[in-house]
Amino acid sequence: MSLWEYANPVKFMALSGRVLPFATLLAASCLFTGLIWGFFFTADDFKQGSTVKIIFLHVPAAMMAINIWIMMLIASLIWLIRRHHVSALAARAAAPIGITMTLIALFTGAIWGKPMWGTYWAWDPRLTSFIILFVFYLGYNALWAAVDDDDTAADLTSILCMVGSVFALLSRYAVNLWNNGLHQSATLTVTERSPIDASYYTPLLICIAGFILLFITLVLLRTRTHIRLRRTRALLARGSA
Amino acid sequence: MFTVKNITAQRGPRAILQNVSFSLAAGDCLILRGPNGSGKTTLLRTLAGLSPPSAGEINVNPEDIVYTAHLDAVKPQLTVAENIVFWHGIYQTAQSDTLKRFNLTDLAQRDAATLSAGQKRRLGLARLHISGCKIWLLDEPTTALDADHVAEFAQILTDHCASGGIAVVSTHLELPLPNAQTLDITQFAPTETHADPFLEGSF
Amino acid sequence: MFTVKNITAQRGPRAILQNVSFSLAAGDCLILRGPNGSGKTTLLRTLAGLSPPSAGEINVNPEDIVYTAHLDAVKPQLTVAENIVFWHGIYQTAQSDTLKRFNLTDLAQRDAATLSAGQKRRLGLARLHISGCKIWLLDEPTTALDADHVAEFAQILTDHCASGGIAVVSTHLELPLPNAQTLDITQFAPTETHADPFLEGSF
Amino acid sequence: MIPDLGKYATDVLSAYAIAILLLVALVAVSLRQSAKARKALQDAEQRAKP
Amino acid sequence: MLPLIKRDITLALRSGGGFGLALAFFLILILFVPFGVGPDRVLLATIAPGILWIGALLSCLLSLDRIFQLDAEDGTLDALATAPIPLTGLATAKAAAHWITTGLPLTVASAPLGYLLGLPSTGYLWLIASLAIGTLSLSFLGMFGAAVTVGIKRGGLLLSLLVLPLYIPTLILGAQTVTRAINGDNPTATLAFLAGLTLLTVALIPFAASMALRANLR
Amino acid sequence: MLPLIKRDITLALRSGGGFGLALAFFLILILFVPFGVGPDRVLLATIAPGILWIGALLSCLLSLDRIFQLDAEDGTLDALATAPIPLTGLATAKAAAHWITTGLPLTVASAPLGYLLGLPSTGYLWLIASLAIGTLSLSFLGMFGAAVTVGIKRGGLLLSLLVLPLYIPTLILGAQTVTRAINGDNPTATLAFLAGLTLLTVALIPFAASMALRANLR
Ligand code: HEM
Ligand SMILES: Nc1ncnc2c1ncn2[C@@H]1O[C@H](COP(=O)(O)OP(=O)(O)OP(=O)(O)O)[C@@H](O)[C@H]1O
Ligand SMILES: Nc1ncnc2c1ncn2[C@@H]1O[C@H](COP(=O)(O)OP(=O)(O)OP(=O)(O)O)[C@@H](O)[C@H]1O
Ligand SMILES: [Mg+2]
Ligand SMILES: [Mg+2]
Repeated sequence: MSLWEYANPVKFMALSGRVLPFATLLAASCLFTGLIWGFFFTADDFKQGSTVKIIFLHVPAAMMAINIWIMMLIASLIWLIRRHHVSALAARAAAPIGITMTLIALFTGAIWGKPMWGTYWAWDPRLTSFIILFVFYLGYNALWAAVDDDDTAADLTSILCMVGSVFALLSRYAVNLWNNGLHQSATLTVTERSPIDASYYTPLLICIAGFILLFITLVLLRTRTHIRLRRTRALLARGSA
Repeated sequence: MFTVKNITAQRGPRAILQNVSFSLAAGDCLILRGPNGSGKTTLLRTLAGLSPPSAGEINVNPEDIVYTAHLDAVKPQLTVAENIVFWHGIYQTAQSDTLKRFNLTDLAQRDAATLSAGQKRRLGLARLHISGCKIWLLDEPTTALDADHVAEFAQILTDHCASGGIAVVSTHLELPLPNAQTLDITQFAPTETHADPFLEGSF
Repeated sequence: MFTVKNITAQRGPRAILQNVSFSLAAGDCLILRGPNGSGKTTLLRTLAGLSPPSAGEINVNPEDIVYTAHLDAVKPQLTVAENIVFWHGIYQTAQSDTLKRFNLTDLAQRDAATLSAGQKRRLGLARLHISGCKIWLLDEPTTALDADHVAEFAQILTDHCASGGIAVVSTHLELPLPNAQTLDITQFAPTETHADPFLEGSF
Repeated sequence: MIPDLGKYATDVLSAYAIAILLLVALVAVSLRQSAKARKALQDAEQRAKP
Repeated sequence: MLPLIKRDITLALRSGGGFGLALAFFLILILFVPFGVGPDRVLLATIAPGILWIGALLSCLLSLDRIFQLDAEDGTLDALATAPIPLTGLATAKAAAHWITTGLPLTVASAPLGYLLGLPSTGYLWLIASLAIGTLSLSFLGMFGAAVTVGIKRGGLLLSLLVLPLYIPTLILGAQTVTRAINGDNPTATLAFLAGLTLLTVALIPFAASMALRANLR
Repeated sequence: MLPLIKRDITLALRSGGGFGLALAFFLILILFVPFGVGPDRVLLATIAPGILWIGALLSCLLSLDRIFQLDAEDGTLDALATAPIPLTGLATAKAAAHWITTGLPLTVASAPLGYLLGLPSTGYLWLIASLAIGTLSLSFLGMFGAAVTVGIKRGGLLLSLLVLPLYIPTLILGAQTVTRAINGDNPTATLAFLAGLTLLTVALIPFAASMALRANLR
């Protein structure tokens, strides 16, 4: 018995149906614990004051935003190589989650930036890269929505994801070059900051786990939705032959 | 020379035709028959290699095939003559009497945009002759042609087969092709076996 | 009800037909005949009011006219039903049995982009029925239709005329229309009088 | 109940509010789409059966 | 006219439509400016009003060729022209639908994008007001350009060329309104001019467009 | 492949083609900038490299949807795909023709337009070099975007959305090259990077594009 079996829609629906309640429960409890702990029971940082509490949203969201794209890339490659439909649909299901995570990272980061750097937005390479990632997500999502035929859409988005990954990476390097090359007064950047205090460490880990579990839950749920929609279309198409 | 074994022709997620098999030798002409929506276009596109069959196999050298679709592949901004020169360049064939055979001599210097429906179709069909390919796949080639030109085109088709060519033609009209076989494609309508993995089982 | 007097039909700079005259009363059906490029489409566009005649006059209420061209006026992104609802909205008519009459009921929820050539043509023709107009101008309406649907459409056309409608149809095919008159338009080919002012005199 | 957030209270609270709002919206949209898809599929299966 | 507007909005929301896309294009365009001219905040803030207006204008421009061309290609335009609605009504409906699906979202999106460029806080209100009024005129002028070029296959570039000069007054008045607001001058006069321009456009352009359509359908 | 490039150039020179149009669009875009941001010469000179690069990029963008769409609409693409030329060859030919009809003229035109914006004299050589190399990569990436969106009617806006993020590294490196040259820094490193990027694009993108075409023709 191989793992690929679950790439079959029927098998996947059965398995994911069983996993989903547990995933939901775990995700909810981790998020709840982590965020409550982080928000209510951590001390203020001596330099950042209470704003340090934003870390429990910002860091997990930022991590997920990047990792979800990587997951989509892997799923796309699986579709291109082995043509497992569920894999393509999982990539499709993940994109809106990635968009939300990117938005959360951007918003929380921006709000954090105001007290820390005195502005909501600076053209810091890291922040800029995030907007670029956001645009890649938008394009990927728009392409899925624009193509009518499901398999064609899966092919095209997979190819786009591949090419896009290469260029997202290239952009990252180019952006570094761009901002260091100019004599911009980068007073404080994300990379130059004191290491995280130990008391924030545990709740942060729990929050990260919560975000990962939330992602798993949502991907399963959304993939199931897309599988159902696919089947609906297939039934309708067959019915009206 | 051109054999098709048990292929399933697919359009979008749907299998439109299943277990299509036939075998054509030099000189054969096959007419595809079936009502609207039965899958003639789908089959021809599959044979032309545009959409791969989801099952079965096609034995043919793709370089031998030329395909004309519902659309004419005529560039409106180029003149009739320029259109012909272009396709000669693509197929790397020498120029010959194409203009005359397709009754386009008078129109040679006209922009293709100003052609009438039937004139444009003739220019589209001229590509068959230009290509020098042995196997012609034709999707309703005589649409928009008047009676005289239908007869003329049937003659071109007959000549092609007589000289060892092969043709697969979908049409709703009666074409005067004496030696043609007919294939009723409604017999290939898919049975209840699912080509779509999303139709298997239940959930 | 629909009279045409000595009109000259123009396409680009060229006069294609000259001195076309006819007069149709309620219940008449006129079939335009002529080989490719003789000017059927040009005449129909002129009658529909899309390109004004460069001479002569057309007596008709433009609101009574509905015209179907070589193209189907079908929106591929909308479903079949949505296409129909849209045209009802434009012509401000109530919805009726259009889907059934044009054999589209099974396809109602399909995106028009996925229709076969004949199915799409049927949806295009459905606009005639939707419009509720008395005068139908049809340019090769049966292109891409299979034999059964050609017969069905001929019936729809006959019914339309029988109930007091008027139809002008260009076609290369034999349509089973018992009471139709035929007009050979080759007789209107322009003589050597020039419509183009740049062809007068010499310089 | 709410801990003393000092002078950054609005910042922290709005960060949490926006993030949680976005998450809730995502979950809500996913659930709604799921319910819709489930119903559409049921209808389609019903129609396909007879 | 209402079914037409409704259908155009539906089409814009469907696959390949232009609704969210114009927005995303606007975002990227704004993003490109710092990449091009560098991340200097003072510099960016100075050019922000102009860049925002040019960006909105270009985003609007890119969706113009959809206005009539899609309908012309599948024969719908011929059918609409012979249907019992006047061509001026058709033109107005098309422009209105274009504004709803393009100008309106662009206006809404301009504020956050302005922040990215560091637009001073006095400018936002005027930015939004000038864009809301100005994009309406852009939609009507663009619709006119689309009507003129409808016969030309993929005439997108030619269309842009025809329309851009027509956009100049709107651009100047719009950008000036925002610049004045930022510099502490009184921007109401330019905004009033802009409103007058838009009114004029909305009142007259449909007639010109219907003439162009008539000529192109021949 | 040669007949294809030749035909594409012919078509671009014919009515409604994109040859002069991309140039004219570039010109107008550059003219728009002073209208938007004001006529301050120092300011204009500062933003000149970025604006020129963004302008060239947008002019290039606007002609992308012609690359495959026109051929798809009249059935030529189906016919070419079944003709005995490989799809990668087709893709390369299309991108090459696009560069010849768009990138090359834009590069040539950039110098006089740079003068209009008051670009300092040290920048011209680097502007031309970076544009000549960079637009080649833009053409190939754009061709890829066109191949992906060929099935979508009037997908111009979606095409832009897909392509623009891919353009970011090219834009940054290109504009940086010119900026550095003006500021007296050494621009060879960025130009070399840009050349490497272009090489990578030209070598790999045709394969991705042919996959996309294959999927779209199905
Ligand atoms: C809109 C603005 C911002 C964006 C887009 C942003 C983005 C990111 C990204 C991409 C990461 C990396 C996540 C990872 O891979 O681990 C990150 C991490 C982080 N950011 Fe931000 N950030 C922003 C503003 C801020 C601000 C203002 C602060 C606080 C001064 C901040 C503090 C942090 C911290 C503490 C981390 C964790 C770093 C680590 O553990 O590696 N961020 N952010
Ligand atoms: N993308 C698609 N998705 C689902 N069904 C499709 C798609 N494209 C076509 N079909 C359906 O496939 C069937 C076969 O279509 P095809 O075009 O092959 O028919 P055809 O025999 O050529 O008909 P015609 O004589 O009308 O041209 C039709 O019922 C059509 O509605
Ligand atoms: N823009 C134009 N400029 C010059 N001549 C044109 C133009 N458009 C069409 N023609 C010519 O006008 C003539 C009449 O064309 P029309 O389309 O009316 O023919 P038709 O009778 O409909 O032919 P078919 O049966 O092929 O559809 C043709 O010879 C055609 O080449
Ligand atoms: Mg067909
Ligand atoms: Mg005709």
